[in-house]
Amino acid sequence: MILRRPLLWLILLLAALFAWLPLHGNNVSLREDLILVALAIILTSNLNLMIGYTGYVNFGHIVFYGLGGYVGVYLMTVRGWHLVPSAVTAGFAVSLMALLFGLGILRLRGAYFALATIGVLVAVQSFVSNFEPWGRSTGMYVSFESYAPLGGPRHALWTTYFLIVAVMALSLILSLGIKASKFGLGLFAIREDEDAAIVLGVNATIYKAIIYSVSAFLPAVAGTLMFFKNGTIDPSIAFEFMLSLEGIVMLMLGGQGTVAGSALGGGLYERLRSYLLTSPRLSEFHLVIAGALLLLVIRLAPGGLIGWLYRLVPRSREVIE
Amino acid sequence: MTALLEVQGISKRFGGLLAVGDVSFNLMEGEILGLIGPNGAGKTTLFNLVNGVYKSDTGSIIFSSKNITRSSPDQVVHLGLARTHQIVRPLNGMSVLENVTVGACFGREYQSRRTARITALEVLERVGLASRANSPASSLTLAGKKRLEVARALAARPKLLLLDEVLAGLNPTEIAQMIDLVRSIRDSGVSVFMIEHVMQAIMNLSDRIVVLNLGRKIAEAPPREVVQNPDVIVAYLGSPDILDKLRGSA
Amino acid sequence: MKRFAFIALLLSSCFIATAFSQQTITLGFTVSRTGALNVDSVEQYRGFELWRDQVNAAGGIKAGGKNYKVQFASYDDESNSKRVQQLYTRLILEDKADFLFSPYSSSLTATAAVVTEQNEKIMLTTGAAEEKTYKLGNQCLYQMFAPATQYLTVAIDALKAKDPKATVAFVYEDASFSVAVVTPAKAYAQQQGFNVVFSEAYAPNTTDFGAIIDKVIGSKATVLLGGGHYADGSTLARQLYGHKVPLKMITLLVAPDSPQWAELGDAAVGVIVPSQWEPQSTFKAQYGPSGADFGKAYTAKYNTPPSYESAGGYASGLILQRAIEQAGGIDTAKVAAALNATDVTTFYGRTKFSTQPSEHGLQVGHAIFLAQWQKDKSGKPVKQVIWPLAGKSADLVYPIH
Amino acid sequence: MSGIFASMIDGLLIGSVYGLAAMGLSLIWGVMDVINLTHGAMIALGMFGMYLLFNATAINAYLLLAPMIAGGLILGVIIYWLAVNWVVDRPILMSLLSTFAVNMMVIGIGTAIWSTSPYNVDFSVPGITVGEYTFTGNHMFAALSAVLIALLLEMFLRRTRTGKAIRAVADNRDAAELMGISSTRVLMVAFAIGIALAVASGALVSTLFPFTILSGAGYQLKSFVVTVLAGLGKPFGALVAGVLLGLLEGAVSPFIAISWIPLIEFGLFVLVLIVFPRGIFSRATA
Repeated sequence: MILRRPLLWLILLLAALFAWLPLHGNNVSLREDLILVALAIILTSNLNLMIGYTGYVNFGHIVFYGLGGYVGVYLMTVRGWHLVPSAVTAGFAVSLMALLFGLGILRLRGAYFALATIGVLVAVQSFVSNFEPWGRSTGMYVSFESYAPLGGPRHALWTTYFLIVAVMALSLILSLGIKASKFGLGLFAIREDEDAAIVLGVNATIYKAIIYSVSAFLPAVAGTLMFFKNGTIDPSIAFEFMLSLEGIVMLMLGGQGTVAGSALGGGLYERLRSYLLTSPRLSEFHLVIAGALLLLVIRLAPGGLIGWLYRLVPRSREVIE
Repeated sequence: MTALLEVQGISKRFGGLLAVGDVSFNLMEGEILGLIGPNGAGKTTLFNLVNGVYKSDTGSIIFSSKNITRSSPDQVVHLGLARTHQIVRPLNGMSVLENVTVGACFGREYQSRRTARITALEVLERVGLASRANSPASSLTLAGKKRLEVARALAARPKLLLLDEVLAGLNPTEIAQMIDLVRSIRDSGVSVFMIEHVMQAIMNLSDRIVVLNLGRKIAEAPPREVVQNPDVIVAYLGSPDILDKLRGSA
Repeated sequence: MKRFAFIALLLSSCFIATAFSQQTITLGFTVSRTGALNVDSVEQYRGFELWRDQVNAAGGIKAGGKNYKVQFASYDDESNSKRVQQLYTRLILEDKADFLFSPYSSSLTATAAVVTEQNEKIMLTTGAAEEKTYKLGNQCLYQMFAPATQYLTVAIDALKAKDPKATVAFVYEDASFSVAVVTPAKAYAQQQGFNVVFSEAYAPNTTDFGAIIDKVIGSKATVLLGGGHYADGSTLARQLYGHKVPLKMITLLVAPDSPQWAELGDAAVGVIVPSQWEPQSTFKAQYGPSGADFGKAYTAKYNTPPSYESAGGYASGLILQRAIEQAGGIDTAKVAAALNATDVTTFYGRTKFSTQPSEHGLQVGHAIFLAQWQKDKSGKPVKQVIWPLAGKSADLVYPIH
Repeated sequence: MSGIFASMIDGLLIGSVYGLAAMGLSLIWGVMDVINLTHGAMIALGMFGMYLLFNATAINAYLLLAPMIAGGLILGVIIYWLAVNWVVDRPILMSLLSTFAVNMMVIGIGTAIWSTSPYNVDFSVPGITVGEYTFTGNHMFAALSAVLIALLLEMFLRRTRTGKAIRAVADNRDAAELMGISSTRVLMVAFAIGIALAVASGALVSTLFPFTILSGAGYQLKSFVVTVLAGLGKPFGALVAGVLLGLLEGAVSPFIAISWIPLIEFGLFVLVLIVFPRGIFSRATA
């Protein structure tokens, strides 16, 4: 049972801390820092479902986040929907789209799949940049009226924050749930040796398409929430290739294939990046430092921080999944 | 006895090369059927056709009275036809137990993960790997990995097991143990179709033997008849009187 | 021991800083030190910086019997809106900024506004010309630039006076600002009887204009209007020149205003830019330095003449300074009231903000004029004001060659 | 002369530069199974290298290609030992990440030095005017240089001992090692050549368009498209595919807004990957 797994309680504790810390003393600055950490964890843990669980390197993961943002912001500003239904609809719409894309490009393996995901990202970005209803390259603005149903901008941003924290918790619980499930076992088998897995009875085509689609859902929901909060959305911020790559860096840093690793990697990297950017002396070198760090991690601890912990304390494997 | 597997006129061509040509045979319930032939005779290709890795260009395959000619390997497993690989393919990043659990989870009974774990433990006990259940699969010896292949296939609760050279690369003691294992599998009611190069073993184990050469079936008979079949001798040794010639020159 | 002394020194310096902090006001903003907006944004920043240094050299802003020294808190936004909210929140809450300047560009400003509005912080915007931002319901934004609609309509007026039969092509960056400029301009051109023969937007990071240029040639257009920001505008001009496109008039947004434009050499000559301000403008300043003094000080400090972004940056400081003086302190409500009441001419021209709730903060006093790069007697490219005719420093050269 | 011809000639000229850029990626990928994510950064370094060299020497920019290529080879050897040697034969994710890490460092250092402002190499060769259309001398020289470098590489791969060894390793590394070819040395040389090609193509682009330290990324993406169209490890095929891509751009651009071109290119890219995973120039094998 999932309830008996210590990590579940750690995740809930983490979410509670995220919710409580900035609320306590109305620390908006902390909230703004934490919302980016939460976003990093959402993106990383869902990416982990593809890379860590299934062994498929998705370079274009950010496309789910961006499309989710577009669908959600469109529903809110043009159709006048509320935030939560918009976000959930965006999640389903993007998941469905991912399922269709997935059935096509998941016939590819290894590096070819990785490249196809870049192709999908650029093609989608280019499509959106030309798509009139979504404002082409200019994108869309969220009018202040959209904040009204949530009690004005100040209230709306807090609501968005709590929703993002909830999505973060859901992402981690989803990862945890899949890991212990039969579905997850099938994915791990695919990761280790897809042909052998098929011969053992795993329907790899369907499994891959499903996980690709599932890994799109929560990032798309987060996309709606984040761009609603951002106030604007345009193709260059919605489909930033760099962010997609950073997702992979975060995952490697924490330890791919593990739930705790995706959270740890996402959180640490985002804090480091924020710190470097706002530190006057180091801000010019944040990329250099992040790059050197990545090189060191994959060279010295290819399993990431969690992999390193497993080696140090083998028993930790049972608690920190 | 009824036929569990009926193979009718199947072929596979790769480019200009005929790997398997118009092969037909039946496998009876409860039987151990051997498959032999020189290197490149198309034995593994035949296995791949039977379990759906390749799709046959012609003919049909009926398993347990279902037509599986166009089925994919995972569908075939659900019907109760499991196999092992000639070159072992353990899921290296997972433990021995997890490897076998995969077999049980996605096998004929499509067990839940919890039941599959219990099945897997039983099967490991049976193949003698219970003590290694929690070791990484990559840490096993070759003999251990061969057992793991068999265990994973067995965990699927198959009606028919395809064994692709499970004895190759093992030392005499390990071969003896594996032969006992195969017998016990058959005795538990699972039919076996096996490719083997170790002649003594396959002659001992098989009820009947199918012989392939250059993709075509050249014989199908009990072991004793097969060794005396002139076509088989030619296929293996080049010409019927080669043995005499060798003796003469020695 | 040494280390202790150091820490003690550090602590005491912090203490001293807090003791004086009542006499200091902090202005917060982000600068695009990296990314696509880098050139324009840094020029704007230099305007802020020159203003700050001059104010502090004069003893600070004098209001309500106190002297306020000005200090900045600023971060790099990487020309990307992802971190803008995080950084503006940090500016407001951690750095305790009293007032804010906007990031460069309309879209970054709109993102920052979500945060500044809910904290009820005044933000003066420069380089955020698009009207939409002020019509989203914001109440604490004050726009220093003349709004986007004016940029090219002015150029069409100038063209009408010279060659009403010209055929017009619009080639522009597909970005908030340029789309906001071109959309009304296109309608205005047709209304003025011009034949618009070609119109296409290009992606913001375009460097190869070959295909578009071939299409412009094919369309037989004689006048090209458009552009976007510095990087794309300078490239477009260079390639139009390289391909010897037979155009009689080229008007590009933003880019040709930068002093760097002269580096284009012959490709620079003849290009017209709609400008918020030019060094030749001769507004009689009711407040602050004259245009000549500003230009001189700026050139002395940075070794390059100011662009209108720099002037806009400086003027933002000036308008804020005046509002603080009139409010007699830094109380947000009082300064906002002073800003709402502002109607003043500085070296930068007239500044007046709309106070209608539907478009609060929109600039209604300032106007655009046109400048053209022409060769001076020694053959060096220089910028001349050519429109409005009343304020011109030279005649429009038409056609270019 | 009608617009579409002019546009296709422009496409042909720029396409050969895309092709040259892709050759480097294709060679490295084909020989050692490493997708080199430093590719874009190396193209950018080529641009800035040309800028610095040209400003220092003020001689014909196309003559400066020779020292640029030499510099690229040295750079390639350094990066090989820094980030590539130890990921050969490891899972694909490892090589992707280690080259990406180098990419981040190069871009980071580049940003610190040059910020992200645009730079230009102020060198122009008079062009040829046909009717209303002018083809710049720079485009023609760049295309010519690209084809020349490609031919030299092809000759190197076919005629020299090292070249043959590279092809042997690309074909079957284990067999090549059994035949006594030291694969580490061969891989290093191949990697260095790949980087030198990226640097050379960056240097050529810098004479055509303005550039920033981030400009390499766009050419890297184009290189992926070209490499996949050509099939892996076929450097000369990459040149041909690059030219074809340029021609395609030239042929469609008169009829649609150019902002749709990336959608067409990358849509095509994904389709080709799915339908012909080994490249359209390879014969299908089972």
